[in-house]
Amino acid sequence: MSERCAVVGVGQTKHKSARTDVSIAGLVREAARKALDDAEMDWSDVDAVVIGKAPDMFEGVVMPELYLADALGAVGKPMMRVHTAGSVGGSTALVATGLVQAGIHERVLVAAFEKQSESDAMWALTVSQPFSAPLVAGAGGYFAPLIRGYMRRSGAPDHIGMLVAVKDRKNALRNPNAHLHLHDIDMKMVEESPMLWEPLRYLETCPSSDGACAIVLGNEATAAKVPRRPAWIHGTAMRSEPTMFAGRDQVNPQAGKDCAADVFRQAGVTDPRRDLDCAEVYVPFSWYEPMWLENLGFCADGDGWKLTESGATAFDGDIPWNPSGGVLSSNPIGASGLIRFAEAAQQVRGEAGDYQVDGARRALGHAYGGGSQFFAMWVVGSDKP
Amino acid sequence: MSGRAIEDLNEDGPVTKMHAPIRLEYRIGAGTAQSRFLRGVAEGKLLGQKCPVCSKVYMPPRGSCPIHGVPTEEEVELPDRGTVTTFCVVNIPFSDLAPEVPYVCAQVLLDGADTALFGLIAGMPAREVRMGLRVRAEWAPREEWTYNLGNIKWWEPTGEPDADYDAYKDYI
Amino acid sequence: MTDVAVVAFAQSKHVAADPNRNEVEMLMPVVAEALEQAGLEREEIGFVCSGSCDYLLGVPFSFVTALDAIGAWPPIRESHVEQDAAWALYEAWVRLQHGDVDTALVYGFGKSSLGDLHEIMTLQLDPYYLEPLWPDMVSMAALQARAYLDATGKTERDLAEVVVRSRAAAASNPNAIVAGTTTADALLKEQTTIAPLRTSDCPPITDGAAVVILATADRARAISERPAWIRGIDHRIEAHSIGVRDLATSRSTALAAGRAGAADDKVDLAEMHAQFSHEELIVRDALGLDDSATVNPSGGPLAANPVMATGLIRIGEAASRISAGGGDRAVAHASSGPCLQHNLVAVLEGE
Amino acid sequence: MGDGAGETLIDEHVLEFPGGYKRSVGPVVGRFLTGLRDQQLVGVRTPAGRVLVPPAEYDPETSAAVGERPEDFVPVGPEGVVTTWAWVREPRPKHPLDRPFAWALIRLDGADTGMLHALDAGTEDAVHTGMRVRPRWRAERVGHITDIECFEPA
Repeated sequence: MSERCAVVGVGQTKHKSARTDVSIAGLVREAARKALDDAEMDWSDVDAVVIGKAPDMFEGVVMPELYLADALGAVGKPMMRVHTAGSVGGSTALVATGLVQAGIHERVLVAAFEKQSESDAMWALTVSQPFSAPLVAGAGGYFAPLIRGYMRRSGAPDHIGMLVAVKDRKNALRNPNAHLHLHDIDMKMVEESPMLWEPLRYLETCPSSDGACAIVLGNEATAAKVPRRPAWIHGTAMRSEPTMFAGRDQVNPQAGKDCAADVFRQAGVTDPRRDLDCAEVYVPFSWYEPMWLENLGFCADGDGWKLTESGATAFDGDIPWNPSGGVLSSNPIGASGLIRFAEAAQQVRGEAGDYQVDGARRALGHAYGGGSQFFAMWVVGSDKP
Repeated sequence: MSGRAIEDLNEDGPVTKMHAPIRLEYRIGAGTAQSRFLRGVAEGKLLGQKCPVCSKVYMPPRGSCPIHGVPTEEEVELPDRGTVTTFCVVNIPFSDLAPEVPYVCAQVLLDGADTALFGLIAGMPAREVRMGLRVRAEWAPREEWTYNLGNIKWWEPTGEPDADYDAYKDYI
Repeated sequence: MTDVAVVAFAQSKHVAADPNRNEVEMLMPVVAEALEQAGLEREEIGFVCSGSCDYLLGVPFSFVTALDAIGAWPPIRESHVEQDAAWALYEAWVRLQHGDVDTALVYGFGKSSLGDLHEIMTLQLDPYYLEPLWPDMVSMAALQARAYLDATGKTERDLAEVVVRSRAAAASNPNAIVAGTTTADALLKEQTTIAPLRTSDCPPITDGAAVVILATADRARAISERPAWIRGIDHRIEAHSIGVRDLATSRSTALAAGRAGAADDKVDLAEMHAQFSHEELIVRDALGLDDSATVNPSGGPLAANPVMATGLIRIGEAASRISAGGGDRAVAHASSGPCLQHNLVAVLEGE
Repeated sequence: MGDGAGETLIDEHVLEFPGGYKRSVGPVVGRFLTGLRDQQLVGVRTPAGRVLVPPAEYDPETSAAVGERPEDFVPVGPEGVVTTWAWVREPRPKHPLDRPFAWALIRLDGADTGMLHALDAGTEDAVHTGMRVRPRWRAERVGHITDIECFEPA
């Protein structure tokens, strides 16, 4: 089997700390409508809908695909809801890709969203559980110690995280959908921002956003008919490992390495730094750029920070990471993974506007979640695989 | 109707917002394995569980070895001292339950355990906490003990020399 | 399409409340039993997919811990739907179409005893017009039951007859919580809880888990003497608001059944995710079943209803009967959402 | 905290976002809720001419956005007809009424779809499909579905 599958439409909302002008359905619908417009399709052209988001507790709506069926044109169609923690946006795209590749559907609408302003991310992510000592430090309290572990292991100097924080926010200035537009961003501004979870400063962490992203996937026949260039899917992979087990490498998890190896093998990528033109990688805390550079095999273990420091991952570097501004600039959690996948597609479609990487023909979309234990990735390209 | 407490949101203009108070109550069972562990904690004991396949000792135990998908029934009593493998210094009070800032959140690898616990480090300035620091549990007064790891208020330095990086680097 | 079959099915011993085991403890032996049935080692499983609901436990990411029951090391290919695990099975069936893996393990679990299931399910509803009124799960079902009775001229006695048959069938199901001999007259003497429904028309609160293993053609034949082949599978959703739907029918079930080919040949048995007695009658109509088909030989959700696994269990129950030679062709149905909003239909056949 | 007896420890757990969720409702839902505050019931007319009450943001038949122009909103009710109902003998604490009542799907006059609300009719015998009902308004209205306290027989 295996039909070819391509991204033929992409849409995003403007991400903001609070989209008070829309309902939950209105938010998701906005991105979905834009994706359909991009593909010059209407609701009736879509065969199935797959939606993803992180915990239902953000909005207090259980299994929101039920309430959202009308808004996404799903009535009378198959609709699925994926939830794989922070990697969910990526997994959602992969589940939908499977539907096209298996020849079950020709055109699938994929949407992911989070309306975090309905509650509060800190609360929703750390709801206290019976019998557990209360978590008193939020998500950063989990990840910052791992960052310290990385710094110790790699010998990375302290300023590397700040370089990423500045780079991604500068990139975001070219992206009209980005939540954060910090026009004066520089090393000094990051350094002077409050040290939240030492070694992590406030400006080295992601914002909390309302936002949605949608893509339309099509089979080969569909891709031949759409007005704009499709992004062909060259490889897809998911991997999971348990949160905690003896001997687990939490800094450089095996599931991420295996997932990358799998997706690159499928796409014929042997040296990701050389073979890819850019990457959209889930970096919610600045230091996760050097950490994931190593995990994904863009360099040898211990060298990630050197790649960042050399400017290789900057917009004008040889392997730009997060030209859109990344998760550090917009983070509607459930959508963030799909945004990475969509932004990778936009690059190889030549549709990335002011943050288009010149001549980008192959790109990685990456998402992770849980305690760095769920991974979803795809490689997209301008050429038919 | 508690759901109606919204006068402050909309004033006289078009209605754009609403409050949705949602309260759900649960009675959660800890499960057999966790109950055993917590009963130990209520007596000031830290009982790890050993995987019958790989012999690794889980602390806190979760009743199964996630690598092998088998129950971990054998208990191993561990000392209430260990090594800080890694940590962060928290400078913002994220919740009412948090101690005064700055405070230190650490992963503590008990001697004899193969997984680390999350805990607070106190009894020394936050700035002086370091990887490899040797610590021991500071328990709450016995009369306050419940079935919760919160019985350990925090971890304090033992004064021993720091552990060698090689001794704990594979546990991060 | 690649041929895919159900080759193993295991479920927990369902109970009204299982306080002594957490989700992982409940799931671990079921996973082990399914693997043993299939004669497979964990490492041989090509894809894992689960279905569960965070709100049953009242904490986010409740499925994450459940992964401990699987032995997800070395890292596995794995995904999760926040839906009944029947949809996880659908995802796994799609995944098996790729050809790079030939087995998949699907699990679903839920402990409805922990919170107030009837209120938790209220949170599935439109958050602006419906949820603030807190119509509970049984109230929503009762509105549909009334609409069905009004439209068809059927009576509460017809609902009671469904219960009588379900309990009789459940007598031979060791996992049933509600089973035994009763009569419509006896049931009709009970007061209604939310009229026209009585407690007997509603599913019992249940804690439980289930596991299904799928395999592609050659692998399936190697594992099972008589695999239950999935000849068709489809699911459809309809409009959310019950005020815009014809509540006496299930349009989405009929659509899915048509796509899955349910009516293409004679159906020997059907397992339906009918949580309330009237739903069985509505779904039966939508599936186009004639009287020769045995309906819910397990007793169905009225006998045991481990939410988030109940739909998957329908597929497992139908498949095990096929594999055991208890029929040649079965239809399994799973449902989600208020008043049968979202429905999945699978057609299973022996060789 | 756990009871210390028996095989397993049991603990109470409350899931509640402090202060409640803050929902932004968008223009279509907002138009309906604004109407409620003013003791008015409005529906929205779809391009095909159906009147949806309460107003959906998207046509359940075609998925088209509705209510984009002010003139798409039309007054409906206040009376309507019960299309289906369910009698609640023992209300739950979160239910809108604390005495036996009916849930009713009500097609307001001028509407093509049903709206769910509580119906205060005293006894089960007083309720039947097809009966006419009217809203009982709260004196203090804030722009919320419960600005209608319930419906009552017309």
